[in-house]
Amino acid sequence: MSSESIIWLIPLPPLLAFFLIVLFTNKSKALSHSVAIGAAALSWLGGMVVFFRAVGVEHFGKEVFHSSINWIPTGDTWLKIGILIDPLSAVTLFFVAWTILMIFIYSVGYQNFGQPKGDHDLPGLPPHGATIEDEHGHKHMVPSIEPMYSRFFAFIGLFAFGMYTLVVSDNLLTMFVGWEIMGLCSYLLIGFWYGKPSARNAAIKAFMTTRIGDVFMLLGISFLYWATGTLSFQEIFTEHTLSVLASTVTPIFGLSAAGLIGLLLFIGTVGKSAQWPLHVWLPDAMEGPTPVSAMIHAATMVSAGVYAAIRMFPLITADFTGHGLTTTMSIIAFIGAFTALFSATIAVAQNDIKRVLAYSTISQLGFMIAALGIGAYVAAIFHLITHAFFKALLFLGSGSVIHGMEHGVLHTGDHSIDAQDMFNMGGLRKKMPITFWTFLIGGLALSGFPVLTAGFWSKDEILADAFAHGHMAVFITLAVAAFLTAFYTMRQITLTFLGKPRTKSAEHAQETHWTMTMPLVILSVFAIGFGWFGIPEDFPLLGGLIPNWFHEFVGGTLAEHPEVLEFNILPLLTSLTVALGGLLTGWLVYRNVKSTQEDKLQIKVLKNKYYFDEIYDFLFVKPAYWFSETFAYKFLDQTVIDGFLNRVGAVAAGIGHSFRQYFDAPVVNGFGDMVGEGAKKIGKIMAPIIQRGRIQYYMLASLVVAIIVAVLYYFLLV
Amino acid sequence: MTPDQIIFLLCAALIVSSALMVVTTRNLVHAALWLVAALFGVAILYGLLQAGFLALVQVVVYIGAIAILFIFAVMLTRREKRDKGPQINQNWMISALLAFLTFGGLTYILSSWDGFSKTANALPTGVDTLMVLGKALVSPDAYVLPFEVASILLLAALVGAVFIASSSKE
Amino acid sequence: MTFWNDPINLIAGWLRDVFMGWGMTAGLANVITSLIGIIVMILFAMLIAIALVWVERKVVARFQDRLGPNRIGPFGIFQPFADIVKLIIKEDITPAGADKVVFNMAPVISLASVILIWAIVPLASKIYGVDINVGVLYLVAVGSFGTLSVIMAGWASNNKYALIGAFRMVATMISYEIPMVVALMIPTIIAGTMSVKGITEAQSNLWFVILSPLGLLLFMISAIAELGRSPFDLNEAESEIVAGFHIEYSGMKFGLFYAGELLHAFTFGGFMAVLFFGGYGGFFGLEKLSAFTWLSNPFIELVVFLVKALIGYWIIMWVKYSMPRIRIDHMLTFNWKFLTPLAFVLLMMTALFDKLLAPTQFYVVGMFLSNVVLAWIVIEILRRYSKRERVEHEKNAEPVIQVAHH
Amino acid sequence: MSIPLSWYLILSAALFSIGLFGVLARKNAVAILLGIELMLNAVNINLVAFWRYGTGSIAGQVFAIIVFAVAAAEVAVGLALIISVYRRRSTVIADDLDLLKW
Repeated sequence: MSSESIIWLIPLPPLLAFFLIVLFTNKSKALSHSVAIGAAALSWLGGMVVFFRAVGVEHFGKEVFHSSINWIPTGDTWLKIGILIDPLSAVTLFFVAWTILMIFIYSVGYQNFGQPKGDHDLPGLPPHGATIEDEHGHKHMVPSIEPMYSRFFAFIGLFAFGMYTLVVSDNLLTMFVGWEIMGLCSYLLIGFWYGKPSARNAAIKAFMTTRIGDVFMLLGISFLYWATGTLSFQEIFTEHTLSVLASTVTPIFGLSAAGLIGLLLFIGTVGKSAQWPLHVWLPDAMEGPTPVSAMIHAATMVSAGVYAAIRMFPLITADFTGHGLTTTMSIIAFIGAFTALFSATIAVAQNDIKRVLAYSTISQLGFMIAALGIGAYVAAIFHLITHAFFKALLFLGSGSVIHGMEHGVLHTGDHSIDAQDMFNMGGLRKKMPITFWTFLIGGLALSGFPVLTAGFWSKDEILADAFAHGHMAVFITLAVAAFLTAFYTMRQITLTFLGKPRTKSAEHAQETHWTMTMPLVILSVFAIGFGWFGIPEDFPLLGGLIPNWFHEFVGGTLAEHPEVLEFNILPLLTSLTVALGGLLTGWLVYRNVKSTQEDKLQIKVLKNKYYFDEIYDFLFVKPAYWFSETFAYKFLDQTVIDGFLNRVGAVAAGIGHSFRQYFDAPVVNGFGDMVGEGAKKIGKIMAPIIQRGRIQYYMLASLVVAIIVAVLYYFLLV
Repeated sequence: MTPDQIIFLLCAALIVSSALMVVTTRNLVHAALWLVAALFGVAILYGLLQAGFLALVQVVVYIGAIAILFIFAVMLTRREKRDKGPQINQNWMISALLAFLTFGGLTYILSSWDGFSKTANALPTGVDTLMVLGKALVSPDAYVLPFEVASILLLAALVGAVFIASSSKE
Repeated sequence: MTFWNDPINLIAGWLRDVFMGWGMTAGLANVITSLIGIIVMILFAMLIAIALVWVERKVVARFQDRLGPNRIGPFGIFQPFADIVKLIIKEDITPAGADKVVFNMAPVISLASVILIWAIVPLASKIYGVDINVGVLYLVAVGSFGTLSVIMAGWASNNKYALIGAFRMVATMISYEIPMVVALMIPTIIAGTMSVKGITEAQSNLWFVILSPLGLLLFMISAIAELGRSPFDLNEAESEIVAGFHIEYSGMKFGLFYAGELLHAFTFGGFMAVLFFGGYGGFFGLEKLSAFTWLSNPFIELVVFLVKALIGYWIIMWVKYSMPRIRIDHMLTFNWKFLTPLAFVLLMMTALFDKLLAPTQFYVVGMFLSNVVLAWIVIEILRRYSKRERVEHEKNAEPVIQVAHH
Repeated sequence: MSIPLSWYLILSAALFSIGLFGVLARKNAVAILLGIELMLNAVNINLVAFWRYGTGSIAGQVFAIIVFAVAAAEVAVGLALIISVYRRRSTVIADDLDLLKW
């Protein structure tokens, strides 16, 4: 099968799985997850085939896999949709396929497949656990299976479909479609346990917040289509189109058309990948099941935002001369860098194991955006992928930890213990070794532990790029952010795994099912190994051991190949220091912290995330409520519209009544009755004459009619 | 006035007169016999049209089978031998009028057709019409399907007739 | 062309010339000549019928161990003429209450249906009425007039016995028409034509009786049934319904029926010869030898045909006078449950083997053996059936009382 | 063949009309069937005449044969019906068979 046809087929299996599960296999849990995982595996297979074929192609950046069909007729032209796999989307496809498959498998374990049915579980609430009786007659609680198991797999199937569509699509429109499908799915999945008010609110919040970005993105798309008449990447990213776009000036901030469109699309990214100021939804999104967190906040959706931004890179940098960032780029760089630092600081003060990761995700995405803003294209992609791997790993690991903790909680029966609070953990190293080691690897990768981990290489490349192009502000900000990253990562690891168990639940925590640990192991392999494909040529000692394949491959996407920047010792030393220093301090500080009180860093402003929720609440939510309540509802709706309508209704009713009284009853009904009665009478008279049951009589009658008709036909029509 | 035309006119006279007798005579057996005469005339017409096979089939089917069946039926469905009273129902006038109208209408329409009074061109010599007909009846690209359907129809009619006419034995 | 080689056409041509000499148009001359030919043919047939009367009476007498007619002329050859005179001078009765027209028309049609057959009987390679390409069908078609005449006679006579006889006769004829037609199909298939003359010529090397003996058997049985002769002579079962459909007929009307029946029988004998025994020819290719070319002389052929026809007629008589009459229900059962299925099976088998074996040298052997095998199978089936019947019958039959005689 | 097609057509029209009259006017069900037979034959005459006067195609004869088959079947079933009706109601007068009266 040709690569193109495979690519066409890649998104379909999850969609089919969705419909199959929803329509048919909803009853049978085993069937549902087999269908979903089978579909994911199919897509994964297709993705791998395509990826390795792409790698096999020489100068793949020049001859990409592309095919398109006519979709919507627009006058005499067609709006084409199609698939495009260039180096960028190839590598994206690679990590997306891997992470999605892993997460699907992980979900089987996380949703307690094979466990008994809960005692009092309700759909829409997390399972409370089930009582079982072992051979000694001891009753004790064990995790119980998710009541809406099949539903979960249906949703993530749809989600996977959206992501694959977004990755393989060759134009903004279908990309946006996948984008929105994912928005819907994130809403559904964050609110998966809709029994919990917090989950409901989080879902709505995520949906609304991202919607803001999406509206701007749609604006950007419409503008682009208006300006160029096409949405296909390949047609947009031609020298001519780009130069035209770059040269046209728009009234807004004196931005060029390219810059404006880039900015608008970038706002979509801001919403999707939770950049400041639209970052607020992501931490709350942790209400969803952990695989969902991993899926949305590591592997797919947030990455999708960055992916879209990277896609638009040629557009954003259309009027980029090489020195001196354009307005758009500087905005992007600023937002990225700021977000990176800002959320890193918040992450330091979080106690919820998943929230820490959520904020760290925001900050890491900030890294990427910043890199993009300063034109470090390859570095951004590189970090996107490595981050996808180790962040998925971390999320799944945390999920595994929580799962183990919940087991302990159920075992002790002390439900006051929050299974997600890191201060209730500690010493899990012994209890759940696989989780520990994989989490450690992920953590080190996140904090950029030198040489060994993937995170180091990608982050180092970003820093080096920033330094080389002399964006010192960005450089310093990111360096500090990196330091904080290392710090809170180590904090997390220390609190969670090292030291002694701080609660009985932690004592009774136990290692999780192989379906959960296996993905951890596989992902940790990538979390370490994937970095080695991007080692700069002239890195001391290691440089050139493995050729910088990634730079070559992905760099081919752009029109002119990004130059390999010459090696500089300073950024390397910086990243080394920040990483190691951060880790060290983190360990030193939290080595023997027993409880929240002893934590020096529980600063109120950090804990409350700089009061962003409150501010937004005050600025937007409350006014909106007020507006809708007082103006829209009370005045406009009730007074004006309803009043008018009621008048009209009354008048109409009056008219209708009079009609009924003086016209309908006497005239219409009278006529109707007259006709009916007449027909009845005539029938009474005619029936014995016509209906006499004599065959010949009928024949005669029909023949008379036939002859009359024939004569008329002949003389009138012929 | 060629011999053909003479024969035709004689046949036409035979056919029309005996057909009229069929629909008017009181004695039903006579009607059936007149029908035989009419059909025999039709057979002669077929012969005149150089469709000898059809002529013989006409004789076999109609005179040999159908007419006999009619006579049987007439004899089986009567109490007394002679048919008394009028054999025509009361609205026979309308019927006659209609029949006449049909005839007139048909003739009128036909006469307005340009191919109305064309004469036949001689049959191609050396071609055995019977052979052609047989091949046409059984060749898959011609009329084998209608042929088979007709045979099925005959079988069904056989079974159905036997079933209907057989006196219920309970 | 000399008189010996082609008498009929010679005479016809001469006549035509004569008429045209009288100043007739060619068409009219043709018409008149044809009429003369028809009349001659009919006269010939009637003469044969007259002869047949004598043959019939003589043979039946012999069968019944009597002398038969022997007074008038040598061996009573002129007996038939005496009969004719008797019939003619008898009173011509038309019973009261009879449907006169129909009553008087019936015997005419009856005889006509037989005479019409003679239009296609090939007496010799150059002596025949007409050679139509649907001759076999013509035979059947004309036979249906016989049926018609029977029912007309039976109904018009205003006589219960006549009507019952007619019903029986018609039932027989219509039923046995089916195996008859099928039996006629068999020579048609083998010869590849429906023309009687064509069938005859197709047998110049080999008689069809060898290729399809069962076909001959079928044809003979159904022919006898068509004729209404014993064992199928229920139409005139003297012991039950006096004389069947012609009970009311007397005088020459009866004579016509009688002559018609005899001639019909002879004609079927002739058709047996034509369809299965090579008709006027069929000397197994002998006439092709220079020494035997005289065999293809029309007069020789005529004689040969008449002899063969007489043999066939003899067989029919033989059957008639040596077989008891069977019951009507047995007769119909015999037809519908035995003869018709057998006929269809035989037809299919013949068609199949004819197609399969025609080119090969096993043709003759294959056809013959297939017939034999089929016959054997049929006999087996019949044996088992009759055995079962017998067992059934013996089971619920009361023991036979032995009558002691001394 | 010196006979124009019109002769056959007119003859068949006449035969058809006569049969129609029989169907419409005869009392006896058997007689009605007789009329139907006449009509069918009229149709057949047309078919064969058109075959003869037409060009080449044998369809006319084929359809005539099929009409034969239909006629035979129709007569068989029709007479069977009439006989069974006669058994049950001991009449074959069409006007007496008016159970379908309103």
